[in-house]
Amino acid sequence: MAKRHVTTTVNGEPREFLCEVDQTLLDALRDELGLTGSKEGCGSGDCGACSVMLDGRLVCACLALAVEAEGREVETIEGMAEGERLHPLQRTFLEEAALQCGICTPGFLVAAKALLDRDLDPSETEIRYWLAGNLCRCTGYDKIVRAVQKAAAEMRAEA
Amino acid sequence: MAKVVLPNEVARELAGGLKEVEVEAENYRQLLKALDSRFPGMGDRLRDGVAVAIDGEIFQEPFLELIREDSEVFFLPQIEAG
Amino acid sequence: MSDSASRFKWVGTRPVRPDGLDKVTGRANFGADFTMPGMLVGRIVRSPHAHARIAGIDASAALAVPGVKAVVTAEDFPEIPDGELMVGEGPMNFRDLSCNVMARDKALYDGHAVAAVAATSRAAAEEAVDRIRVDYEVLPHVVDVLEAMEPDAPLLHETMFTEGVEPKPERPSNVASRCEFTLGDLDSGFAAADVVVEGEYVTEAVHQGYIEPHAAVASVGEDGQCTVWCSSQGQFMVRAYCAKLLGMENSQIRVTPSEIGGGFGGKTTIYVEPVALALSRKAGRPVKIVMDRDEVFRATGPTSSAHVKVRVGATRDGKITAGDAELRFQAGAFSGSHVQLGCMCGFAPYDIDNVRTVGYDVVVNRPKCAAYRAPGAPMAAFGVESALDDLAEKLGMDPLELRLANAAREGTKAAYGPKFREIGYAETVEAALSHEHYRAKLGPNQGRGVASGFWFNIGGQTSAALHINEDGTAVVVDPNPDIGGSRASMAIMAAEVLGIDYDRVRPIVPDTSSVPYSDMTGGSRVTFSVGMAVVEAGQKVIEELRNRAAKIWDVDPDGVVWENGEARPASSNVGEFEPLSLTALAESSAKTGGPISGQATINARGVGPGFGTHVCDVEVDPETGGVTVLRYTAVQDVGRAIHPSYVEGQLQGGAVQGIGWALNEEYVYSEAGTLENPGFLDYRVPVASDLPMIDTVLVEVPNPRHPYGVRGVGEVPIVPPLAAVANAIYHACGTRMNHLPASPPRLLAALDAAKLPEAAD
Amino acid sequence: MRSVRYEAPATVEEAVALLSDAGGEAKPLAGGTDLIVQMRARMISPGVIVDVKNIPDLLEVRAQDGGFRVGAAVPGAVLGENEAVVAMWPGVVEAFELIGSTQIQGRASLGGNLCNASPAADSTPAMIAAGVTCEIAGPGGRREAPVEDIVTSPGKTSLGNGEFVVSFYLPPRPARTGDAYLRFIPRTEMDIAVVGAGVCVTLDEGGTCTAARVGLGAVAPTPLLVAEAADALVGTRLDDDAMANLAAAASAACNPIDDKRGTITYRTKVAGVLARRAAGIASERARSN
Repeated sequence: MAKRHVTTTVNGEPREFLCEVDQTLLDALRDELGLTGSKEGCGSGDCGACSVMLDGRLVCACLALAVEAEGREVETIEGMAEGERLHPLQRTFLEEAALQCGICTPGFLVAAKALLDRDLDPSETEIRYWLAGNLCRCTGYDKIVRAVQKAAAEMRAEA
Repeated sequence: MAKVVLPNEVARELAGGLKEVEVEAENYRQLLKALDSRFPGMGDRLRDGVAVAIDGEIFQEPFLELIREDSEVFFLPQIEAG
Repeated sequence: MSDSASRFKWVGTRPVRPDGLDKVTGRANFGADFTMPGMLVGRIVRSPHAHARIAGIDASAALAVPGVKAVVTAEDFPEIPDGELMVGEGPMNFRDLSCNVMARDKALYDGHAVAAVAATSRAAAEEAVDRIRVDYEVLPHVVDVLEAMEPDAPLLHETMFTEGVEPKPERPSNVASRCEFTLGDLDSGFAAADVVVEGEYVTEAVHQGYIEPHAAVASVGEDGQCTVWCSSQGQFMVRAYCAKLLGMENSQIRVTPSEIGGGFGGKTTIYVEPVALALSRKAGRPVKIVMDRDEVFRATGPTSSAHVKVRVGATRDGKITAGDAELRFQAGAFSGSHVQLGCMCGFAPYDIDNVRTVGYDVVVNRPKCAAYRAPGAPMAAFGVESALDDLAEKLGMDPLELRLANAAREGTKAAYGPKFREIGYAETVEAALSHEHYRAKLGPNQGRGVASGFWFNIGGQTSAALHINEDGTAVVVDPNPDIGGSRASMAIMAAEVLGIDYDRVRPIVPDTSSVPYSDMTGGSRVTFSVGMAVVEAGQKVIEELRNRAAKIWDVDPDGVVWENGEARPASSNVGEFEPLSLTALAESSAKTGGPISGQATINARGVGPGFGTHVCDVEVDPETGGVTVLRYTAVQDVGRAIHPSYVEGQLQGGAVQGIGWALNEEYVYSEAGTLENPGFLDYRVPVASDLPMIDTVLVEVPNPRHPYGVRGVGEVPIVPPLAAVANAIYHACGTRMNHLPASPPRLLAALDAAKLPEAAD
Repeated sequence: MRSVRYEAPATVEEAVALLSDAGGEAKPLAGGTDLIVQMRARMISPGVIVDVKNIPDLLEVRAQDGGFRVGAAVPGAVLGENEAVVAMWPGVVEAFELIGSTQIQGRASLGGNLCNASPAADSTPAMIAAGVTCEIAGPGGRREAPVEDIVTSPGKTSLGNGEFVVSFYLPPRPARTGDAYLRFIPRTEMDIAVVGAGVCVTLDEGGTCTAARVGLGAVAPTPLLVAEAADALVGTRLDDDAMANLAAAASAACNPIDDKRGTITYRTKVAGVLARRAAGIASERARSN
């Protein structure tokens, strides 16, 4: 079975890779491009640990085929900081202790950024529902929600 | 004499149902020896895999812990990690 | 909150964790993130049957698949005699462990590993898995704990004769053991009671639900030297267990811990690690095995389902005179449920003269149970704390006042025997009573529940080292996988003892060859025990630093003190010297005797037990049985919080796991004994929108036998929620949920059976 | 090892050709939120994956004859951002948006939700209640069919060889008409419906119900259009008695199974509760339209 050649953009950089037709985008990111920040917690779209942006939409990378990335733009956790400068969410997650084991953290950050990119003033309920597809087993979500609220407040103040 | 409370099963099997015994010992190893000489087999039975509470403090792997004249010693299952 | 601020520079502060940056940028390496050149993909063949004799395994078709390099079965693992061996931190039956890792003769549950393959790609490995022919002779099965105890139940192990009963049974059974704990005289205790309540309480099996599946990479060299890179709660445990299962010596195996994506007790044992080693040994190449989520649910560490009977008696004025409980815990396919610990924990918060608890450890055709946060305690507490809620109602007492009136205190004889030393249980009840939450108004269909919980906490064998770098910065070598921020706590304690800045201390978690043995991360032992070792190592470093300063000043070491991170003359009698900073001493270390380092190896003593009290408000939808958690407050005696944010996080996370256990999480088995819900879709852990903020109150009753007053904090918070939620449901709708989870179908059926709350009143 | 092909045709005709040439071996890929999970779980192994997202018709939302034409591969997140559609058929959009998480919403499609043919699909009962039809392309050309005619049993549809759903037509909403969809799940998100109920009602100026449609999900082998439940409303002022009759009729229509998500008793009872609650919301909306 011949592999497919895919040309895509990942975190703003042109990237190419070879993949099986039925390989997921998550496996291609991790195994072909070495971007292991996106995690596989379930492989069925139920945990959100593999959250990435595909052409500006938040998706589970385990539920997209790698071949679908052809000609499209993918953003992952590895592209969230601008060089040395952390995204406000990355900083507030650290300040608010919004992670314990850290396995779900990349997915939460990518998902939370997608929320703040469209709404800088979400209510607690909106944050909780937006992030309902991201499972965290350690924190009970409290500090994650607070970190998102804090980042939003800071970004509102900057805006 | 330190007061020693045996586990129910050990008391039944090796001490004729006697649950509490008094033992003269300065440390845990001596205590175990004393128990073994009074109830043959008890030393082996209590050597591994049991924890002991001496005056309220639990020791998972007791060996030379000091026993006082008025100490209370309880045998317990080892506490597992979660 | 405490006096920490005034007495300590770092203890009690909330700095950013040292490993944080890697975790928010995606750089941190977890179990599945490691690769080696030439690595093969390993996959495991699993039994589709709950109980079956394995008549034969034919791997020839699998080996013919292009790219397949090795197949292993139980024959590739040495047969280990039955019986327990002391390894590391406790007794372990390695025959059971081996048979759980790879079925020998019989498959004992749906998902039980029966063979494994290694191939050059996942596709080839999966193709090979499909082509392995296993000849199963399907046997009758049993998955329910009470059914398994019946005399005519399908028997899992012909060699299992119940331990702990006299006379010794003549016939084998599924009851591995019976245990009993007694205090005082139960009959006279109940005779003295004016009021007696009793009930039967059932909980379903739940999974730890860590988000990271088990993963390991193993490489076996031609000389028999092995390396393993994996996610676990203890690299030394992995090394010792793998060595035993493969007939190796510990020195042959080097285990490097990855970052660990959650464990909660579920990663205190091994599954894929020895299989990867066996495959690598056979294939001559590194092998990586990463479980899929369904494998995690079908074949790894759930906790017991449990059946608990409780009877409690009290006088009219609310003094509990007797407590009696019988616990039947399902252990999975091999003995070893945590029923003994459940027996000890249920009544532990209370001062009761007459107590009896009896436990049964029962095997069934389900995956072998693993520890889960305060193993055994939540099910026991669900029974006792529900019964106490009934008791309070019968007595017309506030449920927290009832608990306070009977609270165990320093000197109280614990229900499991010994006297408590310094504890802070009553303080947690008082804090809950005085919390604004406890007085907040409730609306229709809303109710408030309270419950308490206890956990022993443990110490254990521990090592740590503190290396002073040439520039005066420091490395803390912390031998325990960091599951929830412990590196931050170690850096805080190291900075505190050395008197230097937190940012100048860098903690690392090393492999098994780089630091002496340490027990696992678990049982709420790490901050306590490793912290103690770090402090001791720090004191050794300080002693050395004083020696070095004494050499430089040409004075007696006794004339040098260490204060605020500097060596100073103890008094003006010693002489007039400018203080020497750690940096200065480190930079001159070549002249004064070489590198500066301290190491401590201890068996940590002086553990302080933990208690918590939770308050929960729920609303019940009487037409659908849906339950909404409106508000939740977790109060706990934490000794002293080294990094309060991560202590709060333990309380919040534990509470939410308990809420999941109470409301929607459960293992569902089909008639055929196969697991119906091996995924996060139908195994329903709480999601963010299910929950309110989880308020925490950190009560600090310091543990006087720890240099900074630490008690373990991680286990206790999962103990109270089951009953706190069930009690809240009862007060919302008048229906007592004796069977958890109180999932909507189960709750609606109970509501309908009670003919709506109005009729029940 | 079985080989799989991936094709991303640019036109409906090419897609039809690929699907019909492959016989039953081809699977259309829209959001992939069911297909990729099933492939990964090795429940299915299609010979050809026909990615329909390069076909403009499939991704379009446009006004048509007073209603809306919605491409079968339009993700929930996109439809949810379309204020005009939300204003006209809030129940349909709300049902669509209940499918899965934010992440799933970035991919999941109405076409996939319908053609996966799960009895518990959220958007299907809502579309049935709103009278939505779908355009089907196939070797014989294009045809329009009511949504309730598509699912024939769990996992099976009435689509012929080579046929696939191109778009949905949300008809113009009559005056004083409102729709709503409610489902019950054990958690607040991330579950499959245990029961789903979509209701659409039309009122006259005096507030009497002149037309109604009720769709139920997860209570039978296929999503249901329940005429008896609608009949319980028509001609009434949607008073408590009418609502009780609706609930009874909805419960009576149920033919569910016991499974890990709910019991027969539970589903039957809650179907009535949700139908009643959804009718309440739908009538509120009808009054304000």
